[in-house]
Amino acid sequence: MDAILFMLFAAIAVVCGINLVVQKHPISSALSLVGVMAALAALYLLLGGEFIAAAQLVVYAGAIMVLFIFVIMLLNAGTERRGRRSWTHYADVPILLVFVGLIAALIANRMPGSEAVIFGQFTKGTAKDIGSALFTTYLLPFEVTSVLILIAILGAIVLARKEID
Amino acid sequence: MQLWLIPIFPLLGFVLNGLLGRRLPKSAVNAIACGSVFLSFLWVLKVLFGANAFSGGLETVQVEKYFTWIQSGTLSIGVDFAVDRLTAVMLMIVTGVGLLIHIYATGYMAQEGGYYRFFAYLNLFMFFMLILVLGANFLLLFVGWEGVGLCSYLLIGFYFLEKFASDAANKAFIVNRIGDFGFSLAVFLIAMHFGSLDFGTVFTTVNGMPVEAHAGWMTAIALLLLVGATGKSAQIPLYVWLPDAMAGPTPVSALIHAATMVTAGVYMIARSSAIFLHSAHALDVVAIVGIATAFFAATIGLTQFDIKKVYAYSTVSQLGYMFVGLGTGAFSAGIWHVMTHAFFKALLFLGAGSVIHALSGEQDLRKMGGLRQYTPITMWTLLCASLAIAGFPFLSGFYSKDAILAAAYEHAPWMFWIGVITAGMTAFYVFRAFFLCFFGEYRGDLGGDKHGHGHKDHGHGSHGTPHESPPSMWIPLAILAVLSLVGGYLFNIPKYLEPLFKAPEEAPGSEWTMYVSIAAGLTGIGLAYVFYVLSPGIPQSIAQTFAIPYRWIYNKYFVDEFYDAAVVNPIVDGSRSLMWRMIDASGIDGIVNGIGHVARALGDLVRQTQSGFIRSYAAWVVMGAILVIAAMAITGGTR
Amino acid sequence: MEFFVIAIIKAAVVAFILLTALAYLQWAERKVLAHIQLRVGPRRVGPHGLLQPLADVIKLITKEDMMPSHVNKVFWFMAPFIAVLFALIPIAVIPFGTELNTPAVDLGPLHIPAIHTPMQLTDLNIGVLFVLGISGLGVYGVALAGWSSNNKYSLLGGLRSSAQMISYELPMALAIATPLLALNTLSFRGIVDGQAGYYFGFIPRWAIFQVFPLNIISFLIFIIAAFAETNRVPFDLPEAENELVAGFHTEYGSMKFAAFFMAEYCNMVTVSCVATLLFLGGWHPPFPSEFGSKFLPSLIFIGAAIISFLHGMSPARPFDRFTLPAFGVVFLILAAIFLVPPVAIVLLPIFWFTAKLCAVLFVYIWIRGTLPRFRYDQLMRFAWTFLFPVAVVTLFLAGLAVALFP
Amino acid sequence: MPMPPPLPASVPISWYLMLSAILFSLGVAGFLFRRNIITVFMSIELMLNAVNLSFITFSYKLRQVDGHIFSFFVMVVAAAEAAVGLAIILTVFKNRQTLQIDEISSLKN
Repeated sequence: MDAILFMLFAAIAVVCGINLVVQKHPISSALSLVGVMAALAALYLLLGGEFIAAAQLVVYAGAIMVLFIFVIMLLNAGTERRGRRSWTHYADVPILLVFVGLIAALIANRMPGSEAVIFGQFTKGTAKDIGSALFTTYLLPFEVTSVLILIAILGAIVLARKEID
Repeated sequence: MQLWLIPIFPLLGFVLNGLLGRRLPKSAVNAIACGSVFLSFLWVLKVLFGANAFSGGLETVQVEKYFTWIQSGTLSIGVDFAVDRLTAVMLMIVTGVGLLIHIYATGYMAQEGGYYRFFAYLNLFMFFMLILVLGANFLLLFVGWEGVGLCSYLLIGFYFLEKFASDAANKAFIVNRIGDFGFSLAVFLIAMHFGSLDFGTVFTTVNGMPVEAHAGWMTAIALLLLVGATGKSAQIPLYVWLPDAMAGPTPVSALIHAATMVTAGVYMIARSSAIFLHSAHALDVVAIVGIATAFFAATIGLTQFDIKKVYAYSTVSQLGYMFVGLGTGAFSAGIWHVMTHAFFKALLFLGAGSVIHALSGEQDLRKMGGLRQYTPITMWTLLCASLAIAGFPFLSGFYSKDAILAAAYEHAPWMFWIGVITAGMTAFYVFRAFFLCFFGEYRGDLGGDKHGHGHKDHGHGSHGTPHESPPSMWIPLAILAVLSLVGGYLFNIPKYLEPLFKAPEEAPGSEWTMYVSIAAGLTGIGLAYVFYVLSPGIPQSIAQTFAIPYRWIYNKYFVDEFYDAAVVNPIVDGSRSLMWRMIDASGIDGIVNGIGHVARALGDLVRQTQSGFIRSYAAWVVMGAILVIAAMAITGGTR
Repeated sequence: MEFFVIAIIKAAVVAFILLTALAYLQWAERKVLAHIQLRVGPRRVGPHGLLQPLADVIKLITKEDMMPSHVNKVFWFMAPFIAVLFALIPIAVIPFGTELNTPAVDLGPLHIPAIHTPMQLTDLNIGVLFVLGISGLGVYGVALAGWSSNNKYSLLGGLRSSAQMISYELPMALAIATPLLALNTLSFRGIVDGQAGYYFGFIPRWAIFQVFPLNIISFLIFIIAAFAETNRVPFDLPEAENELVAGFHTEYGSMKFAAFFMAEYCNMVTVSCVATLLFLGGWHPPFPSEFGSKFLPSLIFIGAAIISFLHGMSPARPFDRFTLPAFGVVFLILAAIFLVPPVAIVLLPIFWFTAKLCAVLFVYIWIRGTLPRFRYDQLMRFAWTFLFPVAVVTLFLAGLAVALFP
Repeated sequence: MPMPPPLPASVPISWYLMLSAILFSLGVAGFLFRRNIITVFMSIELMLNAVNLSFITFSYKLRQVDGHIFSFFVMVVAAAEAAVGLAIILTVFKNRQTLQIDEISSLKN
């Protein structure tokens, strides 16, 4: 059962990811990214991270991507033109293959025969645990992040507001 | 018990006054400053009554752990506060006397500039002092120690526009650095040897040890602690900063340089009595330093004409007494003297301040005199203080000083005799100041022009005729007067501190020491009366007959000049010629500039890669990642 | 195995009831609006127009599904289904009642084991977050529809709705968080259980009465934000007929249009359910059973029966002579059912839940009949400069209250 | 990823990590291939998600909640980044009327 679910959502994630890369239109890419995120949320649930899954939906899919789509619509960004081809364009594919290969090799020799992921094995991912960890051990980082958010809001307003002149 | 509330109130006062004080009216600043200290005083009372400390409770230390501050290896230092009877005494002194002096200062500083700044510093000082006495480990003690040092620096240099004030501040700060260096070394040694800084663990370990065990360690730690104490408590050889510290406003002299901060050294030694008791030599050193300082400072005090200088040297000498008490094993007697001294010396300084206030900033005894009809309250209160310090029978000073002298006699008779002589001198110079100030007729100029005076607090009013101080000043005087009259009788500290320190056992048939010290005190007073009231000519003639020793003493044995010649000037010249010209100018600057050139050359080189195309940057990044991963895959990385 | 069977059956039942309810919700809306405007509303098709929804559905299905040119086909097709999908999913975690326990039945060949299952598709213990997340996704349908139909009005509608939904999700989330502070769980069932009981024996311990009066404020905030989230009047700018000619679904016809319509009403139902569960005590009756709350449904139905009988005596229209008594009989049967103890145990919670749900939905319709539409800048300013700060302050105060008086 | 003929009841952790790696490199690919700033930006988000997945996976392996905390922080930071980044993109578009990443190659305009 777990395996089937994993296969399903992993397949969705990978397909959507590929779609993100190959699609010419930003909206298609955005939607496929949403797909990836939804699939990842399901995988988080499999891994026992229920709160994170919900947060993934609310924050990423619900807020950030909507923002992206909003901007895309606002700028009415069309399909991209063929720009000048920089040297990277040719080097990219081999680079990526090497990259994936390396990581695969690393994982393969680092965790051979690693334990199986069984749904329900990990029960520490509830909102309660995360909340308690967040407000005791990680209190300072949490506060710092809140300040960061504040700064981001101000920056966004300053950048995007119309110049009154 | 919520001990943390005690230091928090002054801290809040500091924050409020320091941030908003400039905009607040004076009344608000007063309310914040005094109110915060009053609140912490109330909380101290609540805590002590809650632990019914005054009715036989609080026999054992009560610790409150708040959070772990430093955790490195096995050494774990927490922010913990502890209160036991010793702390209780210190808390009462600090908050009580501190409160009185705050109230006094509201009147004394009324015409000063930087009003809010003054009270902000004062509150900060209270905060650090409370940390010092409340801290449950050596590091917190050290924090408070440094903090009060900082505040003392800020407050001595309160009139930082005057050169002498800032010089005095720097002097105090630098001299204290020497002591603090010793203290920090001691703390390191303790951490090294005991693996902990908590008073509880350290002292239980020490008490667990046989007396002679680790004698070397104990002596080293004790002596280094003593170095720190001599710095903070102005003992030989580091006493030189205290007299100059009188450049600060008089309430500061009373609070910091008489009542509380300078006794921190005594408190620290008493706190770590367990360590000292394990090293007889260190105790002897303490006693000798103490007695030497007491005598030495007293002799200087005989000749000074600046009223605050006189009291400053008497402070040094009284601190010497306390050290004698500590060094002779009579810790409780030392603490007792801390308390009584806090009462009468604070009173002396406040009275002096009141006199200075009355004379619109005059500090020179030669320009005073005959003030008794102008400032009766000040006179009477000062009389109480002077009698108390002179060890007049059954006043506060009498009890503590007698306890110390008795202990000194038990320890070594010669110490006792020097102590007695010092007591006589103390009585003499205090009453010399008293008579010069209040008897005879007014030698100052009633015109009220204040030109040509030396350093002094500035601009109290503009009128020349002496005037009594406002109630906000003389009410604290009155309270302190009462305390210095009956304080020693009311609070029998040695009995109270029984659980911590064994009381010095009164050897049978040693009551005569008491009579001797009384006699010495009375003689001193009598001599002063003869010299400065009956026939004022005598001092001059004595000064002429013993011209050379007089000049020595009058110039404080040229110790400052000696220090300048021996320590200060070499350092200054060395740093100017060697450090600056050779090492800094040529060496370091050269290196820095060289680095700059190299960086520029590299920049020119690397700039070629900055094509401005984000994706090429990304490709670079990916390649870097690949390299890292490859390195991990090859080397195996860290499992 | 049995688990799957039960789940499928429950899903089927819930889906059927929900879809019918949606259809009739729309009928109810038309009726109520009509009466607010002193009209009669649909009454031709079936008695009191009760068959109107069916007729509408048939009409919409049989309409020609024309596709305008220049639309982005993929997304244009996708949009309505996305909308409906994300509107239907949250229902899965909404509990309707306590629990269903039936003894094992054995009818020769087929043997039905003893069933006991919550009146709910699945009890997720982060249900609230789940609903928030999914309803956050709902915006994609609208936005895509607006963008893909290649029409400036629709694009504006899409933009508006996405901006509006992002803006109003914050106060909504904060308002939801306020009762959770006191209830201390994220599972709907736990939340409802946390609201059982009565203060002083008669004031229900519902969430709005709990951290008095903060939760009432946050309830209002939640309702307002919910109106905006579901694009309802007075926040229905994405589909403002008279300025955007129906906004994001201008270009949609027949079944796709119906899909959007269904999504909107389904969202209404969802947020009303959430409001009922989070603030109005779920299926807990408004006054304790010793005051006879368990007989109230029967009384109501009997009263309805009597009324319909009386009307049947003096029919306004000829066929009422038969229909109304028929209704009366139905009502009587319902009343009788509610008096059977084992059934009542299951049905009473559902009755109260439904009653509260209908109340909230009625408020929706009522508001629509009453209030004018916001202007867009007003909408945004209202969200960011009023609703959001108030929600933050309320949450803060509530946290303080919960921390100080646990 | 190679699927073994008999599907196991559950998959090993390393598969999750592989999935994360694949998604990450897909993100890199998007970053390298795409020309539209917004798409590039979305590729970054994809990479962040991949990293989050491995965080969660490791926190499953270690049976600790810290991984969740980290990915939570990543989300928050990503939100901030998206806000600022999109604002920047808006400004860039206002000044240059283009979203082509190659045409925005000079610091001065």
